[in-house]
Amino acid sequence: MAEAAAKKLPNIVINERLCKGCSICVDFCPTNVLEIRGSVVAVKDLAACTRCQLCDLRCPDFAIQVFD
Amino acid sequence: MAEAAAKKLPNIVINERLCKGCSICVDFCPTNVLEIRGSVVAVKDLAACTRCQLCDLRCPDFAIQVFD
Amino acid sequence: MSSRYEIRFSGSGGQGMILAGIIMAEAAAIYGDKNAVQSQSYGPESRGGASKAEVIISSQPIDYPKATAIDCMLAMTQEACTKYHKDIKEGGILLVDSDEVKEFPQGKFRLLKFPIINTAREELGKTIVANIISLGMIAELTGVVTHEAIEKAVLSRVPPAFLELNKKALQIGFEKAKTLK
Amino acid sequence: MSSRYEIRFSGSGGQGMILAGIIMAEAAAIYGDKNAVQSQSYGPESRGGASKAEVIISSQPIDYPKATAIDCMLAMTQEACTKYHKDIKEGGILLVDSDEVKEFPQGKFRLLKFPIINTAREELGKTIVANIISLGMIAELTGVVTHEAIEKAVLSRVPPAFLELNKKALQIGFEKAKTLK
Amino acid sequence: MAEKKKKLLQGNEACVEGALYAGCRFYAGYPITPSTEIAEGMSVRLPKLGGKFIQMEDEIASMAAIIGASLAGLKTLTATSGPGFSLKQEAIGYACLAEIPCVVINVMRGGPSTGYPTGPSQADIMQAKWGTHGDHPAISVTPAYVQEILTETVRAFNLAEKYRTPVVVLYDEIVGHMREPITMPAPGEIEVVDRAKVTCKPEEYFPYDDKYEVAPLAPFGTGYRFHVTGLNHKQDGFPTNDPKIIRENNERIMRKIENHKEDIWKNEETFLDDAEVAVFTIGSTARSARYAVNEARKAGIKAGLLRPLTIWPFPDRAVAELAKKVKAIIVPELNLGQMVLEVERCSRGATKVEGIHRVDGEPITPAQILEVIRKYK
Amino acid sequence: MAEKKKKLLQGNEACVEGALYAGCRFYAGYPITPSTEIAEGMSVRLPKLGGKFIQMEDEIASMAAIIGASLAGLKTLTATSGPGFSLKQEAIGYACLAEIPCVVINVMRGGPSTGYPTGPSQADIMQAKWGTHGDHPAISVTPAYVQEILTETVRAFNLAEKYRTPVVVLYDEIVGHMREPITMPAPGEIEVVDRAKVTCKPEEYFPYDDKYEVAPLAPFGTGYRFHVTGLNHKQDGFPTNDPKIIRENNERIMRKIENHKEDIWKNEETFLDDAEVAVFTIGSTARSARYAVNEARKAGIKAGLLRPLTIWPFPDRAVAELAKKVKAIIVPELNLGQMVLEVERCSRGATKVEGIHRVDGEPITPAQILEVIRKYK
Amino acid sequence: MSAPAAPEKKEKISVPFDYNKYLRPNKLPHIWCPGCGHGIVLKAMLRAIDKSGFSKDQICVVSGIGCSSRTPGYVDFNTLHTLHGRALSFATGIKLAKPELKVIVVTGDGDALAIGGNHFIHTCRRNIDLTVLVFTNAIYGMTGGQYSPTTPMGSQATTSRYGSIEKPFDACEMAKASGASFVARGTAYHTLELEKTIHEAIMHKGTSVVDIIDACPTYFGRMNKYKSATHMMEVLEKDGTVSVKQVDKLPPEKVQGKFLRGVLHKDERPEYCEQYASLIMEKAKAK
Amino acid sequence: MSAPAAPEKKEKISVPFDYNKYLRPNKLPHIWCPGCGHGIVLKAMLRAIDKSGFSKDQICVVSGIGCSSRTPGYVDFNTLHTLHGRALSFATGIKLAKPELKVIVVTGDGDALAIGGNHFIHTCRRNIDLTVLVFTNAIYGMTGGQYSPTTPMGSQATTSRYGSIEKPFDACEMAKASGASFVARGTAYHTLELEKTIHEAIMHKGTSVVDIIDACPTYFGRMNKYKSATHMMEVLEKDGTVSVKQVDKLPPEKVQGKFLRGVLHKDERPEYCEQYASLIMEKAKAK
Ligand SMILES: Cc1ncc(C[n+]2csc(CCOP(=O)(O)OP(=O)(O)O)c2C)c(N)n1
Ligand SMILES: Cc1ncc(C[n+]2csc(CCOP(=O)(O)OP(=O)(O)O)c2C)c(N)n1
Ligand code: SF4
Ligand code: SF4
Ligand code: SF4
Ligand code: SF4
Repeated sequence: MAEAAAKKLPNIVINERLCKGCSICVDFCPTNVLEIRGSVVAVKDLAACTRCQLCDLRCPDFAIQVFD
Repeated sequence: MAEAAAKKLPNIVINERLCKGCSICVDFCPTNVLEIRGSVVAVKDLAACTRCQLCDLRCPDFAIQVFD
Repeated sequence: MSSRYEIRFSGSGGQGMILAGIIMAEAAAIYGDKNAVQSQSYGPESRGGASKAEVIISSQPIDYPKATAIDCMLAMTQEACTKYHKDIKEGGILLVDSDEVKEFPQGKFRLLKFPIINTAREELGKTIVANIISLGMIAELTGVVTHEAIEKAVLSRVPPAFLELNKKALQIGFEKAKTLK
Repeated sequence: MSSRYEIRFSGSGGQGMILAGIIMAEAAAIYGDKNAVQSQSYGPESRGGASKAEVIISSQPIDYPKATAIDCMLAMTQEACTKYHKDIKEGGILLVDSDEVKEFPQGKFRLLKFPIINTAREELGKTIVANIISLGMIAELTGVVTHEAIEKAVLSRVPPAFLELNKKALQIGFEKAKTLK
Repeated sequence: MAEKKKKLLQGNEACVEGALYAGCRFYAGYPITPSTEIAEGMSVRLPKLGGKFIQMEDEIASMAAIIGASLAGLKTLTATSGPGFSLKQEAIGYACLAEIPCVVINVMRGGPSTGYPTGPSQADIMQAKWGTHGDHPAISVTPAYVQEILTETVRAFNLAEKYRTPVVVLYDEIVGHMREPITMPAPGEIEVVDRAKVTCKPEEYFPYDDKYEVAPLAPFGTGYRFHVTGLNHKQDGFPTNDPKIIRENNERIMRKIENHKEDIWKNEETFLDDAEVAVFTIGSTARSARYAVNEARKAGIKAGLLRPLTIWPFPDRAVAELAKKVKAIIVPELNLGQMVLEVERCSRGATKVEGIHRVDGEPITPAQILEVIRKYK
Repeated sequence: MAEKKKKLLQGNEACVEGALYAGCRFYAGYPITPSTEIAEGMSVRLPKLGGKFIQMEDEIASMAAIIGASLAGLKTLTATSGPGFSLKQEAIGYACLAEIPCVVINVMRGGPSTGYPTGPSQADIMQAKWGTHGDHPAISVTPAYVQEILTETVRAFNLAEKYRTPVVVLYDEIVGHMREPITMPAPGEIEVVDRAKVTCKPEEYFPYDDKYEVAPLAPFGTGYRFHVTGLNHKQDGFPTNDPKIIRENNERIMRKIENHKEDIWKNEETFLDDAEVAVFTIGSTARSARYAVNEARKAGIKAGLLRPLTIWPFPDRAVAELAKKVKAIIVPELNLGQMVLEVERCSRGATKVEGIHRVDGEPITPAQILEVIRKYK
Repeated sequence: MSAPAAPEKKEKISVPFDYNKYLRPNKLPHIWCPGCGHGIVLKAMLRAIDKSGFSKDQICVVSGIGCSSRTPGYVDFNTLHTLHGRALSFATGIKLAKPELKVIVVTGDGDALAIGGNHFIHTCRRNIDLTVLVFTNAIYGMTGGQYSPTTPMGSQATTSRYGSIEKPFDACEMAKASGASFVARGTAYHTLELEKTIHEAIMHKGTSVVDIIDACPTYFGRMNKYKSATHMMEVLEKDGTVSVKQVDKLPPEKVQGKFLRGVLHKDERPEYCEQYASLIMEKAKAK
Repeated sequence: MSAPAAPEKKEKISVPFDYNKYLRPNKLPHIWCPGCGHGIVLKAMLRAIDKSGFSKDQICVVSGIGCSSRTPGYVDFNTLHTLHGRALSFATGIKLAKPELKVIVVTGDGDALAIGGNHFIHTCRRNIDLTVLVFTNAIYGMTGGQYSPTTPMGSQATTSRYGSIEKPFDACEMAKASGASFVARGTAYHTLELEKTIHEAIMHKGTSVVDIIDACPTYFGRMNKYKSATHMMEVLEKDGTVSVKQVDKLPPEKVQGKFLRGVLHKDERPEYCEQYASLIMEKAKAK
């Protein structure tokens, strides 16, 4: 099952209009998926994403969500 | 000593101007020394007084004191 | 101003002067066909010390609610008597409890003395109804309300258990007042 | 009104526009011999979004403290530029950061473009002093305050550790402005 | 027992009757002399009618609670006196701006500060208009008779609901504590206004819909989910910094009263037709004045009485007209000069304006007023 | 470093300087926009001077604390804005009646209610006089320039101490937040009034001694044991129900201000000598007005400006005199009509009075005023 | 700046006691009703003050509004009768402005815990050196008998004719939770113990709160069918409380539903004015 | 009259969660600063509300004034943004007038515990069915960073430049002492746990208080030298708290000075509106 999931990459949806670039998601991401580019967040390494959802859970700005 | 004291009667000073006749001293006097007469307190049985001071202590109106 | 009849009930805190005023006003305005306004002294006065209630009765609408020239005043204590008698008008009535009031104020009014509280104690065993006796007396003395009206007013304000007592008190008031006339 | 010189600093929350305004006012009134009044937009605007500070400089006493006809405006962001350029007077100056502002407002003013923030980053390694560079540019462009006055004003407002950095920023401002004249 | 139609009631008791008659079903308050009988009456009566009474921890909380309960759809009341009225001011301003109907009774006692708690006064009249910060609409009604306390309390609720605004009932301790026989109105006998019902679909509902001068207010929990704030707001209720909208909304809440003064004003005029000297006053002082004016007429003096039952908005037109007709307007009041300032303003120099002021805890007597009337005969 | 004599200060910072210069050594407050800089400044500066700063739990507590600290002998200050000013009203009334000197700053923002916290306004002017219940004296000063905030804050303390009464400093957000160069006054340069010292023996001391119009106030803990209450009181400070004393005392606290209006009033007159149209206004609006009047003069219009630095007691005489001379008095104000009512009243119909009102969070511009001036040229 | 010097302790028998030393001449009789407990508490307070050794000039007594809050008018100190609920805020101003004064606040349960509740908890939190005596009679006396935040559930009052449904506050619990460093309870009935407790409160540095149960026979008593003031004292004060000293020795059923008397909490955390002097003023001057 | 019917419990995975269901259209971005914890808490609240099964029409969200108090503007319920400190009083009016509404109060530590402290303790005392979420960021954010009643001693704020000398309140202790029947604490960091706690609070009948530690990076953070919002969350929320479930298993030095997280107090005493209906209205009608 882990392998099957690994195959299908997650869909990290970022709302750039809402992101304030606070870096909370970047800092708490356990696998270093995200980074701040300019003034907003961006995906750096999608493959590393474990779908832990921590970025979504701790984003104060409704700016990032992770879908299957 | 008890006898000596018994000889000299205590001096119960009542301020009739201040007494409001609430009867607290009458009710709490352990030896039934006091009574309400008309609308203020009066000494009924001075000899029974033990100088326990409860009347003074509980009088809300600064109206009664017991001196030797 | 002549259609205006002013009564003042005065005494000390717990003597029911305000209730007397209310009953008198109801006798006149609810059970009679007059207008009436009742008012009273509030304030630290109402906690012990002298207390008063005033009733203005008139066949006209009543504007000014306070006594200006008193037709009849009741004084149940010396303090009240001394403090409040000044507004009694010429020819008015001052009814005092003769056991309580010993210094009589001077003035061109009729001074009537009667041991009201003692009568309540002696004849009914309850000083609490002294105010009702006085209501009976004032009704009789002044004729400003009818006997029926004051009786209805009294009975509507007392608990059922005390109806008889109060009826009697009122009767005593009517009777005793006749002796003063 | 001609003795009145109006400058508006605009940008976004953290860009130090208010500090720039204060320094300009001090240069004019404390280190120069003019009068000056500085004011700023408060409110939700001051938290992110467009922010502005205004300085009125005059040799006369200044009554009305808000800009009415702007002689020189700085815009460090597109949003600020769009929102605030309207009051620039005919013949006035609009200085924009050319990396940030891409849509240029129309009007009978001189539009000057310069990559201020990038210059701060490239030449001084700190974007934080972009506002100081712009102060140098405006001093040079408008001549409303002397180089000495603006330098004294800047240096009196920065912590000792950053004196040199700010001095340099100011110099860069003076220099670069000359290229725009 | 057959229902007695006439009852001897205290002013404060009549206030309770008026509130219940008007459909008030929520009371929150904090006791203070000389208004406590209102709270006490409501605490006994409301639960019998399915209404709610709550004694809050202070006057601020009380005011807030009646605003909240009004938003939940009930007609709401609080009663207080000077010190409590001062404390309620901030929340009264909230009700003005957020346009939440509610009624506040202020039984006026001697001030300033704790002052003379059991003494009568009329010294909170200006405060009823200017007590809270910022520009805001003000409606205050001023009964003088016990029967009138009942009817004016009903009118206060009607105005509150109609104009979606707090209404203050102002009367002095004398009127509040005296007893007079009053006739209890039968249901339907006095008009009772309920707030406008919302008829549109929830998606189309705006709590400050600019289609209306006074938009209907949907109760919370009825499917109209909307936002209410004490910040300047748009017609949808959300905050705004747009100067145009701010101005329009601030002006509208004043205008909705200003434009309907005719409907809100209520004056009693006695002998004004041919009056050469007029008295202008309210409450217990108006009772003395009526007595004095009657006496003056008996003495052949052409005196008259203008008695506003609505003191805010101030009856400016009535005063301006009167000023043109009479030699003097006498303004007796239990304060050191409040209504007299407004009368001066509205007279624009057209007549002499003279105040009679008394702040010693005693009423202004008919004789006092008569004396001044005589000066102008 | 040589002491700079000129400093660029924000209005609120100048207020701090003024308070400290006046000898203020106690501040209690609760933060609120746009007055917070005053609290922040006092919190840093006071302890250096041996003074005390405390942030209380709300505005009511703050007001109470400064009254208490004043009774302990210190000059005391609090600062707030609209909502907080409403909350302080009850305690302000206490200070009026108990005659405790203290200074309250109200940096006016958009109201009513929470309104527009960062927007300027002049809509608490009437509240500064009428906000608390009961009749009470009111002094309010109204600076318009940063330098003036300093000097008027000093004057506010002086008046408070001299007349034993709370004094309100009213200015709008624009003046409070803008920066201007100001000259720091040297010690002794501006008069500083301290409260009258008690000289009699403790046994002879009466806190409201009727020998005086304003009796000296002994600080607590200096051997003069006396009683202070918010109830009506006798000259010894103890409560009374005696109508004569109540009246006399209530009237005296008004009289002590009324009789000294000359001393309390302060008007700036610009071009009034030959003015045919005059502007009457305060604060930032007066700055616009001065600008407009200057422009008008340039255009040959005989315009003038009456700018009161004391708005309460209202400059009735100055307005009455002006009204007789000019064709119109224009009253621009950042509200929906407050000072204009007083100007109307004092003009007694002798001139046209026209208000310019703005409540959208934006200043009244010189152009707006000039336009109206032109109507009367 | 310095706090009041701890005065010399004198032990003496407290009664008969010359109250006139501390009473203002010609102010009695006080306004309290016959049998009102406030007078009993006042007397205990005066004896405690006497024991404390502070001079009359050093003491400041501050109150709010209520029957209990009339206390300052009778006593010969620096006295201040303030606004309903605000006594502690005025007192905070006085104390911080002049820490050498010993400031005692006399307040009712309504004054302290209803309208004044916020000032109460914040005072405790700051631990400013005020002695707060709460006269808890479970009713608003002054305004004629409405229920208060300490009215027991089910009780009658003029605004709870069907019985109160609100759980009463325990003033001591509130004081403790909010940080007061001395918390105690006494009753008018246990008047000598009360005197001792108040004395201890006065001698404590920091916010000291004494919750004092006393009786309002006029309103609480009449409406709740107590026969007399004495009856109330016996039921509510004597039988309704248990001393902390005895509580461990008693079976649970004798303790249940009773209020504890005595010193219930005491700790020695730093006092506000001292902290202000040492942590703020010193640092500020150094800068 | 009747309280809201306990809605059917649905268990589901809470993220990714469709916040739009509860957010008002076009109101985002919210006014909160980058990194401000209020947004994290808001999201947990929405998930908890969703889990509770109440319909949007049944829910009423009330706030005072402050950054945190801006919450109601964003959420699609019956929403009320009131006056500073008074949210609970407005909410009490709403709830008592219409008990079938589920009323949630969102408030800051300043709003709830400074100016609003009295309403806070009286609400708890009455045990009226309100869910009170206190966003505790230890500062007044809205007015620019003055110290609040929860600012730790020694901390910097714009009005405590020399360090605060006031002992902070523990909102949970206050709630418990004053009678709240459900008292809990959470943090923005522990966001799923917080969601659960808020859900439990909503489902509780009576006053439920959740003290929520979150971060104001703009003021508290900058002035107290925190490097970032993340840093604050780690130090104050993660390391600064301990779950009640673990506290017994940890050595004392790991617990000392830390705030407890989780449900700290719960009892089932009668709720105010129900009492009013059964004890007052029934009795009154019978008379
Ligand atoms: C602002 C304000 N609200 C209300 C009142 C009315 N009031 C005076 S005393 C009091 C309550 C008194 O109760 P408590 O403090 O318990 O003292 P007690 O009279 O029982 O001794 C109230 C409600 C007031 N004076 N001021
Ligand atoms: C009566 C009143 N006083 C003061 C203010 C100013 N004020 C607004 S919000 C606030 C404090 C906010 O702090 P908190 O409640 O902790 O919320 P945060 O902003 O930190 O989320 C203050 C003092 C006000 N609006 N009204
Ligand atoms: S946590 Fe949210 S707002 Fe912050 S950087 Fe990530 S996506 Fe942007
Ligand atoms: S001293 Fe004791 S025994 Fe004597 S009268 Fe008083 S109570 Fe009774
Ligand atoms: S009303 Fe109660 S508290 Fe007040 S004096 Fe009378 S007995 Fe005491
Ligand atoms: S000021 Fe602080 S609390 Fe307010 S939004 Fe910004 S970070 Fe959040």
